[in-house]
This record gives sequence, structure tokens and C-alpha cells, in this order.
Amino acid sequence: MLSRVAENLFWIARYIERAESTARLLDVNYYATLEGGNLVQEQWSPLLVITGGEDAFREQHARADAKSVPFWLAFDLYNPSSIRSTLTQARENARALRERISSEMWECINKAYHELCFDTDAVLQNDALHDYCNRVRDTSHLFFGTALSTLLRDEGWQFLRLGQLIERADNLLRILQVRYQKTGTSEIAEALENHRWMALLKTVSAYEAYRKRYHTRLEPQNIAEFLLLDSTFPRSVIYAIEGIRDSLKKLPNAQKIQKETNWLLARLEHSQVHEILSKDALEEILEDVNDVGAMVQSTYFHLNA
Amino acid sequence: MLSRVAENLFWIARYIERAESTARLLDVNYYATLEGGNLVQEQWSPLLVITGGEDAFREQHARADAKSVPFWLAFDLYNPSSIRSTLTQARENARALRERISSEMWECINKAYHELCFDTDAVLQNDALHDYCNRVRDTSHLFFGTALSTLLRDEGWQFLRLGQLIERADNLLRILQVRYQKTGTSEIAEALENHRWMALLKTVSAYEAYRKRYHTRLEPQNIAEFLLLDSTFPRSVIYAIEGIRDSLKKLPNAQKIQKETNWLLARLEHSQVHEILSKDALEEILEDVNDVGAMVQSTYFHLNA
Amino acid sequence: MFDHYNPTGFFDEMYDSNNQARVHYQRILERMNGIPKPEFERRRAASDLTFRNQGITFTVYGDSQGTERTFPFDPVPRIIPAAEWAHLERGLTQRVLALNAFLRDIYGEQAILRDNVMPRELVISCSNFRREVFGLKLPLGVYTHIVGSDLVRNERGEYLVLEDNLRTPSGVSYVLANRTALTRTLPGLFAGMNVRPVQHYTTLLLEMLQSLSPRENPTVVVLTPGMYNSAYFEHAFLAQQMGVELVEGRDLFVADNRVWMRTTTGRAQVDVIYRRLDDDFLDPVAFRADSALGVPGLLEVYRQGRVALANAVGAGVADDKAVYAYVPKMIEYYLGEKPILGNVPTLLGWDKDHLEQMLAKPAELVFKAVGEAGGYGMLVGPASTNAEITAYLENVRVNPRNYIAQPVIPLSRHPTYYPDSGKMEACHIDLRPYILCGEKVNIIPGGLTRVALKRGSLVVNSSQGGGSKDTWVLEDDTSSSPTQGGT
Amino acid sequence: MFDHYNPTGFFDEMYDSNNQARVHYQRILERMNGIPKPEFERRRAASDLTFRNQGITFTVYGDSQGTERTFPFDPVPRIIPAAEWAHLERGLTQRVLALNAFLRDIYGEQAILRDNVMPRELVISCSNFRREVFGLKLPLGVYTHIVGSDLVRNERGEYLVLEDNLRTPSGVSYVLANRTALTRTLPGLFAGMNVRPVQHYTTLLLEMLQSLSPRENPTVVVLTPGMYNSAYFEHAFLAQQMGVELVEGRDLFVADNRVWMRTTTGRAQVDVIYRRLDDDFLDPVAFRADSALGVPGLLEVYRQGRVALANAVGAGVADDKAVYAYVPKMIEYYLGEKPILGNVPTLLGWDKDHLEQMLAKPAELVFKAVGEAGGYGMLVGPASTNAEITAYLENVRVNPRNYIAQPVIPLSRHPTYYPDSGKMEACHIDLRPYILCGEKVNIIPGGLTRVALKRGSLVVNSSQGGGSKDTWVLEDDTSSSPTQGGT
Repeated sequence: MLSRVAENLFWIARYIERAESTARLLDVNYYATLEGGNLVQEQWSPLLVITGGEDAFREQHARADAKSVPFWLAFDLYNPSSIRSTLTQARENARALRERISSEMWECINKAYHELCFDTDAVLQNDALHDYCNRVRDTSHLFFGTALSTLLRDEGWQFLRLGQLIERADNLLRILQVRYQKTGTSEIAEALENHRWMALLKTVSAYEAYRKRYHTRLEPQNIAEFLLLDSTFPRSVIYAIEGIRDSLKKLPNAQKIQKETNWLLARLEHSQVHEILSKDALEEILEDVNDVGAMVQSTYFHLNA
Repeated sequence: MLSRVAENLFWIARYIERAESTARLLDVNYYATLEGGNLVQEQWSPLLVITGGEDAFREQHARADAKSVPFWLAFDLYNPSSIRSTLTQARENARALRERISSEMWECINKAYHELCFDTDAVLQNDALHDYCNRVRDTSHLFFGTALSTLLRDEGWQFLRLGQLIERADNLLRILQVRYQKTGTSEIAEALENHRWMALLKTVSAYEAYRKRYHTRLEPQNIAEFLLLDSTFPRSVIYAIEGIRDSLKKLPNAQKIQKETNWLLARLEHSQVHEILSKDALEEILEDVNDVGAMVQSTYFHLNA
Repeated sequence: MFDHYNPTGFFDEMYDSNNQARVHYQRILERMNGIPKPEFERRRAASDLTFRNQGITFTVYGDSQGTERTFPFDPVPRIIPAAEWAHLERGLTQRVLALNAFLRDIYGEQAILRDNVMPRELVISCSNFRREVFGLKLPLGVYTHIVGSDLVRNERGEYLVLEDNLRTPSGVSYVLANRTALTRTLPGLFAGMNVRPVQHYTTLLLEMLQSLSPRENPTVVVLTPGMYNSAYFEHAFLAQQMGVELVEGRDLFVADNRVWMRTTTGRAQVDVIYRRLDDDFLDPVAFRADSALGVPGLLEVYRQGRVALANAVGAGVADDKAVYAYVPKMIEYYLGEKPILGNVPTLLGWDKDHLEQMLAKPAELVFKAVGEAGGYGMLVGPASTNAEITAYLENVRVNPRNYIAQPVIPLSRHPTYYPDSGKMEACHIDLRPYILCGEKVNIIPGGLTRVALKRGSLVVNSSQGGGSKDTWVLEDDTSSSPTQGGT
Repeated sequence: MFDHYNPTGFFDEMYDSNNQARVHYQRILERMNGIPKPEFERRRAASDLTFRNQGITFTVYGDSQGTERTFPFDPVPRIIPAAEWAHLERGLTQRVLALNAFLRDIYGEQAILRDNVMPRELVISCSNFRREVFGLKLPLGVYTHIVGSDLVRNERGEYLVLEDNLRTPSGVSYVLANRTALTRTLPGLFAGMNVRPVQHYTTLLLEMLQSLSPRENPTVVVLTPGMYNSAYFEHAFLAQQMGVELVEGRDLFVADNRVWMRTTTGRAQVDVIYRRLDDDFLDPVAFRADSALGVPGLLEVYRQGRVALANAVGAGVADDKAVYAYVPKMIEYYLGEKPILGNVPTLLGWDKDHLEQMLAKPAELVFKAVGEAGGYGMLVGPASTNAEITAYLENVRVNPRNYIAQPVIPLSRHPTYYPDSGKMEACHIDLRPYILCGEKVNIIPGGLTRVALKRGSLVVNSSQGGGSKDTWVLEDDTSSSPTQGGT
């Protein structure tokens, strides 16, 4: 497979997964502040920390509030990780290999690009953010569902999966880092805590699944265990890393990356959640995931002859 | 997992996959007759053979033509396998376990039901069949894509996959049975042959993938090999059966079904395509696939105590 | 949209008698007036579509398949100030404690009958009185775990309890769905209003249900009559939000003195059943033999304390509409307190004097069958023809115990948007709060505000053309006026 | 929609000089008149959206990112009767055989120059004449494998060849896309019409390309200048439909006397390159050193016969607009036949007498730069101001070899739907058939009909506001009239 094609597939998947993650994060947090009454303060800054680029944000916007942060995360082209930016980039990448993916996959991205990356001012004006975020999420589901059903299970599929899963693990780890920074503030009211954890779970579409798994109240430790270590949950960190391992098995010259991935996986499998929950451990896992991403790039994409 | 829930998941997947298959079959064949000039006769009867229920059709419709067959396949509620019937049944099944699947999955089906199962007269009146079929296909992709990203990888997921893959193999085998009945008519023009095989490949979204795999003209034998035995193609028979095997591995009490599946798989893997292409062999594989389906039902769904 | 709105004639929730917006409505009124009507209508229609797509529907009985309808959602929220809610919360807690005390007593010592506070015959003649559970010891001593009492406001704005729903009160899913819908539709209304959240209801419900079992991590299920039940959406919704199985009778069976679910890997024990099935249908062995919805042998396991049911079998005796009249007395008898929330004056067919009054001026009264709910079996005197009244009274004379009558309460009204006129019109409303009763009493702020959408109608039930609103309880009463509070 | 349609003034494809619909149009005319206008408009708009969603676009040069536009698709098909097409097919085959013979000759013996049939100076002064490939033996002896000659019809309906495109003619993807679009938009038009299929084009193309390599299962690639090239959609489309890789120059490299692709597993040999890149940019070593789009060393491998290029390097010499004038002579010289299709009379700036005529009455002529395509470098005399003419003639005088002039051909017109007026209006059209030349000559029936959408304009190029139509060739001429044929 052409290196350029492999790289493009990898990045299409990352961009679409990132657009979905940002849409989920934005949607849940935006409406959680509304549903939370005065319990939930408008906590917009953590979203900037999670998605990165806080400094770039400050250059463009005076303050982080209910207007500037949603605009930044969803529509701002100065933000390379905004939904609009990532969908545009996914589409540029897809356009460069439209002959390589199925017509249905290309059409899904191209249509989303035309429908979601133009005339975005009306979205905030008309309070239509929820609908917008839903459409972004559906775009991602439709894209990967179409790939599942039409893309050949050759190397291309493996690179697509690698991109999606590395991005997924990265996003979730960064959310956890921020959310688990502030535990221990015991004076917070019960309803607020409940509300907060609900929002975290809903952000990764895990609320209903978590409820099925744990028949107890929303315990921070259980939640972290579920999101980090439950391999039956398709948005968990360990699910992503197992998937990365499986995809690497099917690629040539992957021995070094496989070794790295297996080591990461082994440490996760033998960890208790409370050990991971210290901030340093999360940071370490995040770095390892990004190392795997970098190794994929250097092994397959930047070849000379 | 509740037996009723498992059974519902299995059937939701079958019905949605069937709706997609019928939509593809109808779409491609309908437009192929238009694009084929006088080369392609309006061959509506084979579609009835493929989808079954030819007798039931004859009770409702005087003749099989460009009006009655599309109506029967897409909208006729007398046809339990029409798109409208299958989507309605998928939705009834989903409604009975809406608490078990993710909200996104339920909403995807429910929305499709409301949008695709009512006011269907206008579709044929306005020649909007292609758009309709596309929306059915996208519904299926969105549904399975959403499941991929939100449904727990527990037994429920395995039953969903089993339903989808058994239905997929069944559909493809029945298409092949009908399409490979008439080989050997050597007097048919080259362009017609080309056109026919193109339509077959497009029906299962395989045209572009086949082209990538075989850099030769459309050879019936290569096409059959690709659709039956290429396990990198996600709509091939062998891909479906491998998937069935993988899902069975994760279910309890599956030894007997696994044995049956492995045997089927082993025979496929050790067959040459020309051996399979005799009508009897296809019939045998089809029966075996349906046996596996029946065993899944009797093992998991009709339990007393 | 509020032009030409006429608040007079009844107590209006939004406007006072001087036609001035009440202080807690001023801020949202300003905001709603800031939305152009076409945009408002677009959003309302989108919200309708969302309800449809999410399948938030109830089933109308009548045809075999069951027709699903969405419960019309009106985007103008009903607002309850903090102080007003605190009063309601106290009153409801008091009432539900008394009702549980009554149920414990009536299936136990029957002190209230012995002391002649209530007539024995009235109680034991209730169709929902269940001899089968007499003498049982229930977990936590609670009979009615999930309560939905209906409150109305009269012409002076006083809250009165219209009836208690102690068996399988429905509608709480709409409380949660309406809140979500309004945050999607008109997010701008919420800023700085400090509306108290409601979404933790299902967490509280699950914990309460789990507390009914002695086992460590008990298996809770929701038992539904099935997909064609009017409230099926709610059953599925609650099961999903709690993460427990939604089961039908056929999924359960009794063996070895336990209740089990049929699963793909054999049987699994069930500890707590949140049943949304009436007593009659629960167990064909114990109750109606023709019930295909229930679980044969369930009652016996329940009697042995090996499975918990919420609400308890027999709780319906306390929401019999004739027993209802005695709730104020129960509060004084069991708690030694004055009732905080009043009852609607009620004439009992059971009582000779009352019956005479009922038959004397039927055109001025609302008649109700004591065992019915959902607006069925009702006669609204002033809105009925003579023939209808005559026919109804026929039944009352044959079985007077089965009927009560109340004066027509001039229910308070609330501005409500009508898509057909494109205007706000005044509609009668009620309020159904949801009370959870386990180790302690928990009430989620607000509840379901139902709206009588048929113009001029006083009947708010979904089956009778009602709709609903999001109901806000404010955290404090300083943030709602336009000049105070944040943002 | 056809009310008030005015076919007069030019040759009209649909109506004859008596304002009667020609027989091969009668049936679809009847059918189109049967569709209510709003429904017609709805479908047309939906079809536009489909083009957009499928990304069937061309890139307009000018800004750095490249603006994508859809090529407007008119849903009224252009119909060519079977007999008419048979004539065109014969004429085009003859022409393309002669052109290849000419190219073989000119890069070999140069007999035609030796025999003074064509002036040597004219040929070797062509900017597209490539000394670098002189004396090469090409596979099958073919230089121009994919040809797109432009045909027009004059006031008498005669087909004339306006120019030959022998290098990288584009547009065939629209032939396929338009057919698909019309079957989706107006499927009812096709029934019983026996329209000849076109979708097998890519199969034929792939087979022709494979036949250029001596290897068994050769690796074919499509070489594109990249995503911002005007015809990028077509490059990707053809690669996809053939199932071959679409590569850019940076994906290829030369080593060990072969051309290779960079892949995730190392290098892979390339045998045939369908290049959509001009000669100039192919190889910075051999041609323009500043080209970042090409592959250094490619020409040398090509010269050694270890990679095939389609079309061949140097083929452009034969579609120089001055050389074009000699094609009728080539046909007679190489084939010994009379030309079946005529040329447009052409004045060559290179010829003193011609130049004089060109400078004498510029306002009556169309001027073209010999090496340009796509409507660039053109001057339409009658439509230009004096100042524009004067400026243009300045260039002609400086470099007369570089220009030709032709009389203004009154192109035939075709009814075309205008969304703005909601009516059919007459537009000038041309026709570009696509001819494949390998072991034999293959022409898919029809080709691309381009429409000058700017009202009154004679220029059909996409870059100049043109659109296109589906082009039907009928299998036989009996099924198109309303009273004959099936269904």
C-alpha cells in the first residue's frame, strides 16, 4: 500500500474520531451546565485543558465562557482541533484518496463537510448546538459503520483502526486526567457529584453501559475502572489498546511497536485502578499511547525508497 | 442475558441486514436495466427468486415488471421481507429492548422507521427509489456503526453479530445461486456480460474492492472467488462465516454450533471456487448456514427454566 | 407571543391579579419575548420531532397494535419559587409518611379501625384491599415506595391534594425528558436561573430499590406488562437509566422458593421487582387466573420475604378515592400533626348523607369511580349533558360505595403555546410530584406539570388530550427577576 | 416547460426547421412534458446536490486552496440516432488511425515531411514536438491512446472536427456520471429507448493500458498532478473504477532502471502510467527542472521501454492547432482515404497569406493560440471590443506561428433547462467523444455534450461557464418515436 495512502487513512480516522470526541464533550458539558442548576458552575476552562490549545484560545478570545468556548471547540478555524477544522482536514485527506476508500465512505465525509463546515454562525445563534453535535457524532458512526461494511480488511483497514483507536485512547485519557485532578473535595453536594460523574460518563457514551455493569451509585473509582480497564466497553482505554495490538498483528514490520503496545497492555492489565488514578500514571499511559502513534508514523509513513 | 433480549438482538440485526441487502439488490438492478440499454432485459423474476416468496408475490400481483417488483421488494406489507416490513419488525424488536441497546441505536432505528415506513407511495411516484435505497443502506451502516462504538462487547454484541453475518451469508449465497445458474450462454454480447457482473458486484458493494483485488476484466470465476472465498472482503461468505466462528467462541454452550461452523469453514477453505460453483454445492453451503442459524435459536432462545 | 394573553378568570401562574408578571417569571418572560416567533415555532417543531424520534410516546388503547402518540410538550416552563416548593415538600413528606403508617397498620394491628377513626367497612370493602398480604413484615416497613400525588391550585392559588397514586404512578420519565427537551429547545432560558436539577432521580430510585433487599448487590428488575402498555416507554426508560433488566412476566419464573429470570445461560435470581403491573395481574395463582402477564407463584415467594416488590401488594387500598377523604385524619392520628396540604372536599357515595347531596346537584360536581385512574370513569357535571348525567347516576345508585364526588376545582392556569393560533393561551394545569420512600423520603424538585390542552378543559390526563411542561423549582428566589442575579 | 421554446436561428438538435420535434426526440419530449414543473425542478435540484455530495467537481484555478465547483448538469439529454453515430464512429476511427500514423512517422522516418505533404518547419516548430523521443519504438506503435476530439455541428447540421485533444483529454468521467445522474433523476425517460450503455468504458480503458506492457499482470497507475488540479475528480474516479493506484509524482521514484511506488512495505514496480500530467512536468531531469510534480529520471526508463506512458510523450505535436489543419491531408496520405469528417476552415498565422487575412478582418474570426486548450488564449472576434482585438493582434503579430483563426461556426443548439427562468432555452453545444486506441480502436457511444450556459455564448468549456448533458446514442432508430417500440 502506498505510504501516502496509509498515512491519509490513519489521519482521516483520527480527525473523525477527534471531531466526534469534541462534539460529545461539548454537547454534554454545555447541557450539563444548564441541567445542573447552580450546582454546576460554568466550568469552561477544563474543556480547554482537555482539548489542548488553551494558549491559542487566549490569543483569540478574551474570556472562557458559554459563548467563546463552544465557538472555539466547534467552529473556530484558528483552533486546529475544532470540529470544523478536523472535519475539513478529514475531508482533505479523504479527497486525496477518494479512489482508495469506498464511494460510500467518501460521500459520507464529503456530505458532512458541506453540511457541517459552512454557515456555522446560525448554529449558535439558534441554540442548535445539540443538534449539530449529534450530527457530528452520527457522521462518525456512519463513517466507521460504512467502513466496517465496505472497506477491504487489508492494511488500509488496519491503519484506519489504528488512527481511530489511538485518538480514542488519547482523548479519554486527557478527559480522565482533568476530571480526576480534583477529587477529594468532600464538601461538594451529593447531587453535584452525581451530576458530574453522569456528565463524564455521558461524554463517552458510557452512562447506560456503566449502569449495566455496576449496580451501585456513581463511584469515581468504579467509573475510572470501567473507562480504563473494562475491555467489553468499546470506548475504554484498554479496549482501544487491545484493538491497536490486534491491528498491529496484521501489519508487516510491526515488531517494535507491538512490543511497546504489549508492554503497555500488560501494565494496564496488572494494575489496580487506584494505582493508575494518580496523575502521574495517567500521564505515563498517555505518553505511551502517543509513542505508539509516533512509531506508527515513523515506521510506515515517512519512508524514503 | 435474558433469552428474549438475546433473541431480539439477533433478529434486529437480521432484519436490518436484510433491509440493506434488499435495498442494494433493488437499487442496482433497477438502475442497471436503465443503464444497460436493450442489452439488459428487464429481469425482475430473478429478484423474486433471490428474495424468496415468489408464490406470495403472484397472489398479489398479476405480473413481474418494473412497477410491481420494486413495490413488492420495497414497500409491500404482504411481503414479510420487504424493506418496509423488515424495518418495521426491526423496530418492534428494538422497541422491546430499547433499555438494552444504547439510546443512539434505538433512535437510529426508530427514526428510520418513521422516515422510511410511511408515505411510501410518493417514492415510486417521484422516481425516488435510488434515494430511498440509499437511505436504507445508510440506516444499516449507521446502526451497526453506532453499535460498534456504543454497545458493550458482551453476549449481546455476539448475538447482534451472529444475526448480521448469518443474514449476510444467506443473502449473498442466494444471489450467487441465481446469478450462476445461467452461465455458458456464450452468445451474449461482451458489453452485456460486463454489465451483468458489474451489477452483481455493485449489489454487494464489491465493485471497487474487486477491481483493486483483480486487475483483469470481470471474470465470473474471479468474481465468485472474491465473493465466496476472499476473507478480506467484509461482505464475502467466508468473512461472514469466520465472523460467526469468532462470535461463537465468546458464547457459552456453543461447542456443538462451533463444530458445525468449523466444519463448514474448513470445507470452504479447502475448496476451489469452481467446485463450489456447481449449484448443489452452493445449496449445501446455504443449508449449512441456515443450520447454524437454527442451532443458535434452539441453543439460546427457546429455553424453559 | 404573549400579546393579548388573558390571564383573568382563574388563578394564573404567571400573572398576578393586576395583570403583572409575577416576579419569578419576569426574567424568562423577557427572554421568550426576545425570540422571533418563526424561530420559536421552528424550535418547538424540532422538539416535537425529537420526541417522536426518541420514541417518547404513550400507547393509546383501542386497536390491536396499539397506536403510539407523543405526549405534547409545551416549551413554556412552569416555575415554582423556592419557598413555595419548601412548603410542598414538607406537606408531601408528611402525607406519604402517614399513608405508609396507615398501610402498615391496616395490614397489621388495624389500630385506626379499632379506634374508630375510620370506618372498618369502608376500608375492607376497597377493591384494592388485599387480605393475602395481611400480617407480612415488609423491608423497611414501607408499602408505597414510589408515590405520585396529584396537586392542584384553586382560585386563591392554594395547593390541594386531588388524589394520591400509590400503586404504579407514571409520568416521571416525562419530568426527565421534558427537562432535557427544554434545555435543547430554549437553552437561553436557563442561564443564571438556578433551576434545581432532576436527572438524579433514577440514581435515587435504584438505591431505594436496592435497599429493599438484604442481599449485598441485589438484582433489581423492572416488570412491565409489555410493549403495548400505555406507559411502556417509561418502563424501558427507567430500566435503562438504572441499568437493570426490563422483564415481562414470561421472562420470570418461580422455582425453589425463589424468583428467576430466563437467561441465555440458564436462570438468574431476582431480588427486587419494580413492578409496573397491577396487583390483579401479578400472579395468576393468587389473583386473576386469566392473567398472562404475571408470574405464577410470585406471591408465595413474596410472602416468604424472598423477593421484594415495589410498590407493595395491597398499597392500593390507601389511594382508593373514598379512603382519600380520611388522609387528613390519618396524619393527625399517626403523626400527631396538622395536615400541611389540604384535601379537596369530598362526598362519599358510601355515606348516606353524602350520597343524597351527590344525587341532588350532580351538575355542579365532579364524580369519580374510586378504583380508577387516568381520568377514566369520571363525570364532570358542568360539562355533561342531562342524558350523560342520568346514565352515570344510574351506576352510582347501583354501587354507591364505588363513587365519590367533589366540587369542581377552578384549577389554576398557565400560559401555553398553541401552534395552531401561534399564540399563548391560558390552560388549566396540575402538578404531580414524585416521592421516593425508602429509608428516608426523597422528592425530586418539581414533578410533572400536566396541561389541559383541549381549550377550556379541566382534564389534564394524557389519555384525554393533555400535554405537559417542564417544571422548574428555583434554588433560591433571588435569581428570577430581571434586575437581580447573574449573567 | 417547452412552451415558447424558440428553435430558430441555428440548427436545433431537437426541432427541425418546421418547428417539429425530430423523430428521435418525440418520445422523451412527451415524457418530459408529463412531469409537473415543480417536481421537475425538485429532481433537478436534488441531482445538483448529489453532484456536490459525491464531490463530482472541478477546481477553478486562482486561489491557493482551489475552489471546487460542480459542472452544471442539464437533465435534458442529447440524442444521437444510430445511423448518425455510425457515421461519426467511422470518421473518428479513420482520423485517430491517421493521427497515430502521423506520430509514428514524425518521430521516425518523417516520410510526410520528406514527401512535402506538410511543411517541415511547421512541425518542428511545434512547442509540443519532443526531440527526446525521436526514434523510440512504442508498444503497439500507438502514441495517442486516449483521444478526445471536439465535434461541432454547423448551420446545416454537419459534424465538423473543431480540434483534436491527443495529450490528456478530460471529461470522460462526466460521461459516466451524467448517465448515472440521469437514470436517477428521470428514470422514466429511458424505458424502451434502447440507449447504448457507456459504463464499460473503464473496463476498456484498463485493458488498453494493460496491453501496453509486456508483463503478465502489469501494474497500472494513474499519475495526477494532485488534488488541486482542475480534473482531479476525474483522475481519482478513473483510478477507482479501474482499481489501480492514483499516484502523485512524490509517490514514484526511479531506481535500477525501473519506476517504483513507495509503499508501506518498501518499493513496488510500476509498468504502465496513465499520466494526466503534461510532458513538460513529467521529469524535471529531462524537461522543466522546476517541476515538483514529476518523477526524476522517468524519461530515461521510458526510453528504455521499461515503463509505458499513455499518452506517449510527444503526442501533442499532432494536436497543435496549426498541425490540425493538415489532418485531412494526413488521412489521404497515410490511409489513402477521403476524410469522413470535415475540418473547420483554418487560417494559419504561420502562413503569410493567411496571416494577412487574419489581420484584415479579425472581428469576423475566432483566434486561438495553437498550444492552449480549455478555452484559454482565445479571442472570439464578434464578441470582443476593438481594444481587446487590438491587444490580441499585437501578440499575433509578434508570434504569428502561435496563432490560428477560424470563421465563427454557428454551433447547433439544444433545449436546456434554466432554473432561473424555469424554462427551456436554446443553448449552443458541442460533442467530445472518447476514443481508445490500443490493439484496436474503441469508442464508447456518445461522449460528452458540453453546453454554453451563458446565454448567447458559443463557448462551452467548464472554465468558461459551460455545463453538460447526458448524451444518448440509440441502439436502433425505431424505438424513439412515440408510436413505435416497446412499453
